[in-house]
Amino acid sequence: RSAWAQSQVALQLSWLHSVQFAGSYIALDRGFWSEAGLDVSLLPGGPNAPVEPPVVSGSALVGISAADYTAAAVEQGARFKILAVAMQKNPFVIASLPGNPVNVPGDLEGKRIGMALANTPVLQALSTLNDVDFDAIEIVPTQYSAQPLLSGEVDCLLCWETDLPVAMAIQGVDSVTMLMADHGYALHSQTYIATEESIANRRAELVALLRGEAQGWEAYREDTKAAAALTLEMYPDAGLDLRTQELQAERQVPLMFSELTDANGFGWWTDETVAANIETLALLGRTVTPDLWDRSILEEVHAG
Amino acid sequence: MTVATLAFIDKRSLRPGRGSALLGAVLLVLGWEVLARMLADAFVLAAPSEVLTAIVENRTLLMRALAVTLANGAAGFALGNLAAIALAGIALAFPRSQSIITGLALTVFCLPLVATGPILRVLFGPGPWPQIVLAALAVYYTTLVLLLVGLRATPSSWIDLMRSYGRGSFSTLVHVRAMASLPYLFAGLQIAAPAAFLGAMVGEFTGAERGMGVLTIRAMRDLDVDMTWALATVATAVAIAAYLAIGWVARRVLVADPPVILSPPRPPGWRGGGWHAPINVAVVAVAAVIAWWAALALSGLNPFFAKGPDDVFHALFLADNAGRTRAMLASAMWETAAFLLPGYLAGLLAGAGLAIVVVLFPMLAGAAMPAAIALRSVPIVTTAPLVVLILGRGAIGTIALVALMVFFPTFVACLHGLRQAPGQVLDVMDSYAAGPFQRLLRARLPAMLPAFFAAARMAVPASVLAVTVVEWLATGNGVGSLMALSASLSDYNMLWSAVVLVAALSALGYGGVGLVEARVLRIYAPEQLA
Amino acid sequence: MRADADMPPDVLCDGLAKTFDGGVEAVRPLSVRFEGGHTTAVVGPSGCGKSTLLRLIAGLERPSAGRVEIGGLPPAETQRRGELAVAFQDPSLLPWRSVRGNIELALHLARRPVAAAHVEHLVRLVGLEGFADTRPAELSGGMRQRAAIARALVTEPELLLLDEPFAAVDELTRQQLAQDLPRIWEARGTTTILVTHSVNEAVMLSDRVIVLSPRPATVVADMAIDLPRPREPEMSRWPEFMASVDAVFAALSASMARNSLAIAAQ
Amino acid sequence: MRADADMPPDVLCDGLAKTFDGGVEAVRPLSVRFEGGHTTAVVGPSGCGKSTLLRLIAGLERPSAGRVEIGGLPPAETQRRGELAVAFQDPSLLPWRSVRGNIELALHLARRPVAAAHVEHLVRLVGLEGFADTRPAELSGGMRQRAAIARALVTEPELLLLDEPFAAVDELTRQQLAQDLPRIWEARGTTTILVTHSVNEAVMLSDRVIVLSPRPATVVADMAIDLPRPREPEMSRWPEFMASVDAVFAALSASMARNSLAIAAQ
Ligand SMILES: Nc1ncnc2c1ncn2[C@@H]1O[C@H](COP(=O)(O)OP(=O)(O)OP(=O)(O)O)[C@@H](O)[C@H]1O
Ligand SMILES: Nc1ncnc2c1ncn2[C@@H]1O[C@H](COP(=O)(O)OP(=O)(O)OP(=O)(O)O)[C@@H](O)[C@H]1O
Ligand SMILES: [Mg+2]
Ligand SMILES: [Mg+2]
Repeated sequence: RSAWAQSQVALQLSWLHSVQFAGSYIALDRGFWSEAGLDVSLLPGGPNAPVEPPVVSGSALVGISAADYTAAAVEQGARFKILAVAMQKNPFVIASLPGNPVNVPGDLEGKRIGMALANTPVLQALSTLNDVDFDAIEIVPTQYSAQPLLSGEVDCLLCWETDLPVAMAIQGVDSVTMLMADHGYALHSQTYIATEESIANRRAELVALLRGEAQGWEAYREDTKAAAALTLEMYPDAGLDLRTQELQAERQVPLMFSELTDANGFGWWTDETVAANIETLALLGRTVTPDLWDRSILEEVHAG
Repeated sequence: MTVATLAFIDKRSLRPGRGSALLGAVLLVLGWEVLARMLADAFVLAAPSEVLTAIVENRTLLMRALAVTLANGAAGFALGNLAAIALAGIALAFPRSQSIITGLALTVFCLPLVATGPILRVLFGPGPWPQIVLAALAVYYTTLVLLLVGLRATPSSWIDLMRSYGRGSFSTLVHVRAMASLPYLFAGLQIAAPAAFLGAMVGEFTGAERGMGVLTIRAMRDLDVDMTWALATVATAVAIAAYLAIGWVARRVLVADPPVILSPPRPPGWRGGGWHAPINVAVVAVAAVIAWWAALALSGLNPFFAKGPDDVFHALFLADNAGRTRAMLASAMWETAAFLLPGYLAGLLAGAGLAIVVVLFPMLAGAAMPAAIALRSVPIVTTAPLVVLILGRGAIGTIALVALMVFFPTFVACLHGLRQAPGQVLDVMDSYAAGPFQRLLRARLPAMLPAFFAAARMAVPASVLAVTVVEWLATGNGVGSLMALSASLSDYNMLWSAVVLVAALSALGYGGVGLVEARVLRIYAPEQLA
Repeated sequence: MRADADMPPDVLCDGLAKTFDGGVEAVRPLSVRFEGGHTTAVVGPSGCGKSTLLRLIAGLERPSAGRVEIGGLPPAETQRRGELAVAFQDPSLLPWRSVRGNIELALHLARRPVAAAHVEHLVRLVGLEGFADTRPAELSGGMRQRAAIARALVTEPELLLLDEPFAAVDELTRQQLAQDLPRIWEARGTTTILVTHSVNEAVMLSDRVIVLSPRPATVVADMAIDLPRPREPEMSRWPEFMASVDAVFAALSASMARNSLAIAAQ
Repeated sequence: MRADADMPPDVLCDGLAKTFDGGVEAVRPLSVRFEGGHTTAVVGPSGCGKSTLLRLIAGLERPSAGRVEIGGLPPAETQRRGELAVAFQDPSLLPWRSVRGNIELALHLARRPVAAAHVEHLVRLVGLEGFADTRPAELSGGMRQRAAIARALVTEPELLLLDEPFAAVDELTRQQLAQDLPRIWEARGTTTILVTHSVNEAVMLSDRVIVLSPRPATVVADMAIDLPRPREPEMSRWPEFMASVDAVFAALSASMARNSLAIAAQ
């Protein structure tokens, strides 16, 4: 039987292994979970690996998703709750080159932006939030890669702060990034989701899992370089580059930690941030209520 | 490279010498270097020298990834082809089952990766099985289609011999058809080799820890162009090696020249396998729905993402937003069709055309072959940016990518078909010193027709899958991106509706090709219609 | 199943007719009984329907009318028991099997044990010694045909159908084969139907010669050949022999002439 | 190119030999000149190398030693000019073409204009009227062979190679064809080489008979046939004719007996 069958708890990551999930690696490596009697397996994601199916079908206890995806899934009848929020600030940025920068949303007008068409509502929301003429932006459907920007096919990209700009930096290309979260786009990302059923029946495991995560991420924050090194050590076959991982680890910190988490602990949120999220989600065409978020687990985590 | 690239016994068309193969490889590398230098600033293509450096520097990492993906690909190759052989055997032994078997096989082949990948991952968990199954799914159908052609490419006199000893279709299968089909089977295997490897790579997109696919995604994200092309180069080398190895085995196994197949035309009023009769289509549709429903019931998959026929029917016709769903599907489908048809035709023509060129000018074979295999073996995620950069994001780029995917199976099948011209017929040609063109026109092309139509049939679902993958990964429109979007937004009703539509459309196209085929083969290869 | 399984079976054609789908009438309702244990030769002009008749008897072609019975049962029964063997006009060897492999295949198909010595013996008898391991593509036309004959004989069937078995063989070899092979089937009392173009051969080998008309085939003459067995080459000088040959020729010519007249009159 | 393009070409085999890759020696160094405008018959036991010799002459097989010249030039030259035609032992018709289509194919390949009437005439001559639009699968064995003969004749070649053209045809039809067809090639002064199993036919049709030994083929007898032309069926009763037939038979038997002895002595 495979390791999967023996493991008691699985955490479904939202992407391939990388420093993006290094908090979990630290938890695993330092035994934060095994001490709590939990045998956790980390399931990598990928371009064709949506998080919701394994969580819904119970092959993963917790999945790492984002508020908009979770909202969509709930709309389709899944009974998910958001338990914790790893990325307080949404990592979406508009990346551009210094010669032709996008510093504020208004700069987008008249520009060609490379992105997946699926993200059109995101751009629309940003435009609405900042009174930008959406029709003045030319959307070029591209693969998720910095290449179209570098080859001059587009003027800017819709991407994550922590990947394509990092890749460009490593290749020696300076880029300008405009964090959408700084311009009203409030959307929790890298959220931990579980089904209502699990919350009801497997509470202890959820608490232990998230407690380990919190401990791991706190340790991560203290030494991102070590976190990057650990990532490479644990996943030598992932083809990761140390410098890239270090830079990404560093850039991730301001997105994950804020005054709010300093005050209340890793993964925290307040009714205000939820309200802001609900507003942004409404711009994306999703109607949700605050009870999509369930803080009871997190409260137990940080209480203990 | 010792590229004795022509895989099939044909004493008449000279094998390309090692010289021309070497020349081909050299030209390929040279062209590549030039192109890479021209595009140096675009971050799309690494030069051979850079690729070589990347391979050497990352050799242990690459070796480990290759071992994983190769093992999965090989397992999928074996499973997929065994399944194809078993299905073909059943279809031949129980002729009545044939239309259902081929119909269901087609339907399963039409299932887009976007839909199957996550399901396989949930079913099999984190091990290698999703990769293996996707590799198997990528190959079984092409092998099945070619094998069915090969199993029928038998003179009726051999079958009469079996019957005169009171032996039925099973003995005929074992003693006659199996051997007669070997050339076609080997063509199928040659097509399958790169496909299985790619299938295993793409399977890693469903959440694998390691492998060539994982590294490819990583390298592309990291803008590591050297590594991206290093991976593509290794994948291509593996595919070429597999292709050549199968060709080598084929040359040793195939001892008999193609026979002159004299088969009386089928009697009127005959209604046979394939998709010729509407009744068959209906039967297959019903069987597909039942199989679908049964698969869901047996697997116990969560209905949140595993939708059944009733869900799709509801979503398409009964739900409040059914009209909107249908409209979205229709417009996406329309967008897709605009790329699909030209891409399909271009790929078909290019494949058949290159096969003809290779037969007319055997010297070119050595040069054309590595390029042809490379085009198929380089993962589309790697080639897409290059093609898009050269041909633009418009229709031409997408069409070219679709054509690329259709081209290789067509090429191999046609090349093989061209070599099925019986020796006696070529003797007649030779006694009049008929030139290569006459031989082509009057002997080889007619002999190629069954293989060509097999290629045309299997290219239908292949091109549909190709276009959806291109749309999903590169261009972001049409049904492909609609499906990807639906999956990410958990709109599984939409996803499965799209899947059904794609499958139905593929089946329709397949049936259309079948109609043309039946008309042509009635004259040129009536045994194929029996 | 049959009345007496040890008796060589009669072959009965009753109102047998075949019109091909294209509309070509190959056999016109025809009733003949081929006696069990006897050798009957069938002669007729090229394209008249001889092969079609043989294929109907072998159960390889579905009659348009009438029926075939072998020992009172349909041909499929004899096929099934492996008691039927056909040497087709075109040798129909499997190209990937050697001569020996092709002969042994018949044994497999008829579910007989493979006796290497027996196979060897037949290979020698048809003059293919040294070529047992050769594949058909490397044989001459006549050698292929001889291999096909050996294949038909190897199962020692109750009913043997030979379609111009010696057509591709030179006259001397043919005489030799015509001497040697009948011994095999006569010894076993095989019911043999021999289609041939050679009137001499027909008379020499058979107990009865049936002459068919030009297409569509009907019986225009049916003559018993009362020559002692075993037949010897010298017999061809006997007056009875020559009389039979002449009679067959006469019947053939007459039917062909009638046919030409019929065509001319159209 | 040739000395005189209008003269029917001589065919010269000079030290011609063929050993197949498998090691089978089919033709042992053999030198013969087939005279231009004449018909030469080649007889020999089955498997002796007749077809191989014909294929060597046609330039379809590469000699292991020696050479072939047609009118002083290699066979490829005659092929190229469309002045060569072969009726193969196995009819080798293209299955997807009708009888007419197969005949017309030869005209296309030889770059001759397609004269429908001429094709029609040949179809009638070989007795296939009514079957011009039929495909080979629907023809009898003899009919296929006749279609192949028609195809070989239609281009009116300078050199005609016939490999047992009448093997699958009944005796009466064969006699008819043997009457009608030579008229065509004799009228044009075609150089004809006819491989046949029938000694009678060899003598009846040819100006010269070459007898080959059992494999590997060597010439064991070479006899002129001095009968007037056109030949008539009655001539077969002439003493000269019978003498020639006997002589050929004697040569054949002697060589085959020698061979059997040789084998027995091994
Ligand atoms: N499969 C077929 N479909 C249609 N017509 C056929 C088929 N087979 C044979 N025929 C026709 O039936 C007639 C008789 O053919 P058959 O082969 O029985 O002749 P045959 O007497 O054996 O001639 P031969 O001596 O030349 O072999 C011919 O006119 C032929 O064209
Ligand atoms: N392609 C080949 N490869 C190997 N051996 C061959 C090949 N073709 C013929 N032979 C061998 O050469 C010898 C002569 O064959 P060929 O066909 O010339 O005989 P033939 O005189 O025409 O006989 P037949 O009268 O039976 O047609 C035979 O022993 C045969 O086995
Ligand atoms: Mg016949
Ligand atoms: Mg021969």
